[in-house]
Amino acid sequence: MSLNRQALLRAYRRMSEIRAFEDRLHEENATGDIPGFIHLYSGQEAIAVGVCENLAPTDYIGSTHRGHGHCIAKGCDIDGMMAEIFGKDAGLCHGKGGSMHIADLSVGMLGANAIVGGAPSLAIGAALSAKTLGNGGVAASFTGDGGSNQGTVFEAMNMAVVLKLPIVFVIENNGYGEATGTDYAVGAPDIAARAASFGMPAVTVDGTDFFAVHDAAREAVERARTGGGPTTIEAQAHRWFGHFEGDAQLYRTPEQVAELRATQDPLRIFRSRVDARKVKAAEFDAIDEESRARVDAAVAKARAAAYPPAENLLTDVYVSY
Amino acid sequence: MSLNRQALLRAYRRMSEIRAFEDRLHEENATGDIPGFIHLYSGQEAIAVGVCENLAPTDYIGSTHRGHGHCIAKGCDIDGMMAEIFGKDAGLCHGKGGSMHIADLSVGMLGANAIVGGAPSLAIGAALSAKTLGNGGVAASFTGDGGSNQGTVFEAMNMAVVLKLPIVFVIENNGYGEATGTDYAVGAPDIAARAASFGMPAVTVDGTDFFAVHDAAREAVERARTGGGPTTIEAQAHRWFGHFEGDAQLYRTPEQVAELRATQDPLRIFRSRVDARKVKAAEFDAIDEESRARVDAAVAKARAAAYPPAENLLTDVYVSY
Amino acid sequence: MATSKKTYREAIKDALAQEMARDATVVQIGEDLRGGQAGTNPDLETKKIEAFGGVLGVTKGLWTEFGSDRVIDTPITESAIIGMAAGAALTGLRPVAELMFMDFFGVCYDALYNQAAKFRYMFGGKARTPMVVRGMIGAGFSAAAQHSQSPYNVFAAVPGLKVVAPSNAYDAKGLLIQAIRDDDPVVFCEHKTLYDQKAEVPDEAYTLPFGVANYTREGDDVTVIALSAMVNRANEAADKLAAEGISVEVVDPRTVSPLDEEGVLESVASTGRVVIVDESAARCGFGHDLAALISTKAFGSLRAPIELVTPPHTPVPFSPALEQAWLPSAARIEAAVRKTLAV
Amino acid sequence: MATSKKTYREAIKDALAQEMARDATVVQIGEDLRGGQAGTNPDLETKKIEAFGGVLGVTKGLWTEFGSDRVIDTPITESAIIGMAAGAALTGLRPVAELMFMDFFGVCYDALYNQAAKFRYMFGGKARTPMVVRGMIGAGFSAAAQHSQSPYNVFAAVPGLKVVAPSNAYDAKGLLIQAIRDDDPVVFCEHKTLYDQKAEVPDEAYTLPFGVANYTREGDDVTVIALSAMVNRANEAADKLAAEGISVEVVDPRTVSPLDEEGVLESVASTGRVVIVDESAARCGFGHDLAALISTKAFGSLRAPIELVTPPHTPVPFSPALEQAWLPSAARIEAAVRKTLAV
Ligand SMILES: Cc1ncc(C[n+]2csc(CCOP(=O)(O)OP(=O)(O)O)c2C)c(N)n1
Ligand SMILES: Cc1ncc(C[n+]2csc(CCOP(=O)(O)OP(=O)(O)O)c2C)c(N)n1
Ligand SMILES: [Mg+2]
Ligand SMILES: [Mg+2]
Repeated sequence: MSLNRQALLRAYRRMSEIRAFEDRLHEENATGDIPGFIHLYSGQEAIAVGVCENLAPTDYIGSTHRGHGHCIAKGCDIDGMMAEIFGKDAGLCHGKGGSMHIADLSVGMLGANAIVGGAPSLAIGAALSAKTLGNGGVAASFTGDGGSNQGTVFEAMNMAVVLKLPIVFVIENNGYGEATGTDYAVGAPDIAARAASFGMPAVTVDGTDFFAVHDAAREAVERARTGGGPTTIEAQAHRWFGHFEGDAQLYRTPEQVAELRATQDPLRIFRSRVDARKVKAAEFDAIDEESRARVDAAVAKARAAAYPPAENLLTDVYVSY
Repeated sequence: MSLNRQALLRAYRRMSEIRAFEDRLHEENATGDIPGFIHLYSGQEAIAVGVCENLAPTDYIGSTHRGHGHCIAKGCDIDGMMAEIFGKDAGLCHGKGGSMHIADLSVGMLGANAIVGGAPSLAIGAALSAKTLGNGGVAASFTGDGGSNQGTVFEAMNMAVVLKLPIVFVIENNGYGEATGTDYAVGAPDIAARAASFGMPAVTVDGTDFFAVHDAAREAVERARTGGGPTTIEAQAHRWFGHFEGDAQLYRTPEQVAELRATQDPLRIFRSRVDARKVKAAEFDAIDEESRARVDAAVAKARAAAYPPAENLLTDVYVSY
Repeated sequence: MATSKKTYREAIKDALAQEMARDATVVQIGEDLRGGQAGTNPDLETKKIEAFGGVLGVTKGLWTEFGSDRVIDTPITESAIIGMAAGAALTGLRPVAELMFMDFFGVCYDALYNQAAKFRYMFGGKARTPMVVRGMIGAGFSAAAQHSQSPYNVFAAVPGLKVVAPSNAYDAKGLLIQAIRDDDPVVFCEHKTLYDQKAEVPDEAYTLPFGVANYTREGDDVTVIALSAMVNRANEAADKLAAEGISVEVVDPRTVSPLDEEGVLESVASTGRVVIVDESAARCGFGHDLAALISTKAFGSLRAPIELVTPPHTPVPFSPALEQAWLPSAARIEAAVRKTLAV
Repeated sequence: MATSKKTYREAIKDALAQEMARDATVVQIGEDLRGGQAGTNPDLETKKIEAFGGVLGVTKGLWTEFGSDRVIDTPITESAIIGMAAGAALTGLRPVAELMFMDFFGVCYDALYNQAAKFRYMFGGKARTPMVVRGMIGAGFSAAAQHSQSPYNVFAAVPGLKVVAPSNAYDAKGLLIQAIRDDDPVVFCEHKTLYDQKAEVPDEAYTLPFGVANYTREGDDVTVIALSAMVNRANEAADKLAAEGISVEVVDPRTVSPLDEEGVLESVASTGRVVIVDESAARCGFGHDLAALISTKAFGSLRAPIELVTPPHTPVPFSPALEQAWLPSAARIEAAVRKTLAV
């Protein structure tokens, strides 16, 4: 934990923004005004931010259906994200993508992905670009514990080892794939060890602890950037909301969720780990306040924004056809 | 090595038949009368036979593009196989399948497979049938070292562990996938260890040594049959011919192949490991002679056989349509 | 037979439950089929919470009734799911695999199209592969480009596969029971916007044959051919036109493969005018298949050009504003009918 | 421009080599691309044996010229290959991925149809995915059911993909260079029976535009539309018929998507009689797509029913006896032409 004050504040702000964004979406969704399905990231903030704080805007990430946190951590515009989720023309994808397809290549965000296990093979492509172009770039992919069983994920891992690609495979183990427990669906005793058997360093970290994630990611990113090839990081942190908004969460009790919120809050843990002389509680509070205001404004703008005009239906299929 | 004389002779005969079959096909192919592509198994005989000698006719195997050895080991009719490879109506698949799709469900052979990595997921299906029907059946799948990198293979492994399926995953490491070395394409230090990381026992054996394969397979099949779940066996043995008939084998020297034939001949190794008082050399010689005669006859019949009648083009697409 | 109002979802669940009860070789395979019960949450074990039946909710109750050995919850590994189902079908089971969204066929298509569909032919008739792959199709719920497709055209192009896409609860139950009893691999496409629609459905098991179209309404002037969710839209348009004295016949093929060629051609022969409504694709879709059938085999009876109503050649957009414009609408069908009559 | 006789294979290799030399962002990705050099065989290292260029032999020489960083040999993992190509295309490269046999799309289709093809639309126009997926199609070599298919109909149904299927060496080079320079994902289908066919091909780089059909022969009586290897068969039939004074126009669309609708319709307008020859599928194929196009947009000019010549609705059989009967033959095309003239 050798981050300076500025880096600490920036990281906390990202996590705080994610929290505010997701908590607010939980409420907005209840109004019925958000089209489609959304999957919230609250509880896992330290993973996205811990990883992305080690990446430059020119580095790339690939993401999942639960992608809002990754987007914010990688620097996607919050207004653009919110408008996208509401299906508006002002959205980052002009309303064509929605929650599960938010992307912004200009900040290195290769897209949320509605196909479980979709990111790793795309991200090794970004890593291949970096390697081929020799620009020192690095890519990271996010995959859930459930998604970690997808064949394409293993293929990407093997390919990355063979080609020594500058990539970090992040497996977010939040205990469930939809309503099915990781302890059921992952036959292996250990997700990280399974990745390691493909021939790369792999570690397991507490995904509620920003600093643990950040340390592991720093090492992995450094390795990648200096030609050392891929790394896998399994980061463990539970989600606070259901699999998607609307999930009755039969697989766990309200008490378990309350306990989770009380004891495994990545933001609170972050605060507790920072020397109070370096950052004051009031400063954190102020950031939380600002994040909520930021999201308030984004919601207001998104709600006021126009839907895409009908003629946009036919645009952007091809560059030329 | 507690096999009785009868079992030894049977196993040797299977291996000898495979050798005769493949060596002869190598010659037949040169005549130009065999349609399509064939991939020969010579050099790997001990693997197919070592595994299948532990299986009952009601057990199932799934195979690869290099499937002749598996077929013979599992009890497919040699005449039917040869006629199939020549594209004749008398073939096991009436000429509709060819070398890469020989199948005979009546002896538990689920088909050669032209899709690399195709067998494991099919074989876990056979294992699921056995488990569900409670008939004590077991399934085995064969996959090459190259194919062992396919995502679907890993998926099948995980599924088998999760559902505790009675299956043996056999990985035949013959050093190459087409012309590409295993040392290049498999990033992992160890194929068996990679499989083990999925949560099952996995061993590496000398695939030129029937007895090593047989021991490992016996243990694995027993485990499967008694509800102990899946096992992976990596068996190492080089192929003697090119990847397919026509392969110029730029990736290895003729001297290397000669050396291989001299020192890693599964049949010769088998003979050397059997007490000469138990089975005499002349008996082995006689089996070899019989195998060649068996294959001679099969070739003669296949050549004399008729091509499928044109009307067969439209049959056997559906059970009913 | 006693009947009752059932939703499309309930009708499907009914079919699954009744076939499982009838035949011990019928098993369900899919992700989250016993969701809520999987894992080892100690606080839940005693509670016996009913599995929620997968994200579609279709299999709700099955796990409780038949247990983990017949309602097989799997990891998220579609290629192993479909491959396992194919292997199981070859060796004595009648598996029903739930693919959740048919859009996911891209991660597991080999097992379906190169393996299951071809076994019988490649093996010279010596295999049967009685399996069903169920999954959702269709746009309309803002599920976006990767969760809204209707690739039954792709499946129908595969010799060896049968492809079913029921438009109502009654058909869904009868066709699904047929699919499970069928000895060939069947892809069963459930339109996500139909799950809550109700119809009078017999309580007992019954089958509907494949390859028999349903004339959901008879008419003299124009034949409208529509499948799955498009049938409702076609009938909506027909209602509207009926008020003006235009008599529309709506033909629902119900199964894409086999296709009731005769049933389709008969209607075309009687009206001479055709509108085809299809959600699958703007290119190489099922609509084009029908148009080809009609233009090659009923050319003589056509009195006007065939009208083809499909989505545009674009992915399915997320925003409802665009998605509604993407889907063939009753208004577009109506306009197409008028156009054929204007010739 | 200087030209020389080149095989289809050489023309393709030419295109790859010239584009790699021109543009450092063009990379080859595929299995066995440097076969013979991979691995660590110590006896070979000093020998500098040239890589054999993959099983197709198409990339022979490229590895020697451009090295392992631009001719990227991969494990047998198609899903990672196509996914990697898609990710690389999004981020600055112009990858050309070799899928060997297009039949393998079943193990990697998600990366192509749900990812690469949809990025631009899903991302609101903010992405480009300039990649090419090359692979073999077609029956005729007894490669059996899993190595003989021509699924360009499936690819063409996907908005966002472009689909090319050249019928000769000249087209192959020009279209492949266009494909590599194109900013959209392109599926490039090489018919395995054409690799050794020669044509006069310019030595320098040139492009042919997508969506422009080639009239391989002009004629007045009947339009025959054929693609890829079927073009030769169509011309063979046309030769035969010409001897009897029947004048056949053979139209090769060259690209399935985009499709030269005008070019096709123009020919149909002038002849009024159409035979469509297509190897892709007996249901929901490219042939049906063409028939739909013509019957909806050129109904008025049709003087006879469209004739559709496709393989039967069966997998590709192995035995040459059956496989030759499976493939649309010049004789069947000839018969179809006569049939349209008999009306
Ligand atoms: C290929 C594919 N299969 C299934 C799904 C349906 N699905 C969406 S999210 C999800 C669970 C994913 O679990 P996990 O990877 O652990 O991520 P988490 O939701 O826990 O973040 C499933 C099964 C999908 N979108 N794509
Ligand atoms: C999915 C798929 N990819 C590629 C191929 C082409 N191919 C056929 S055999 C082969 C090599 C397989 O190597 P390995 O698994 O080691 O088996 P071996 O040939 O050595 O027995 C390849 C790449 C294929 N048939 N299927
Ligand atoms: Mg999870
Ligand atoms: Mg090998």
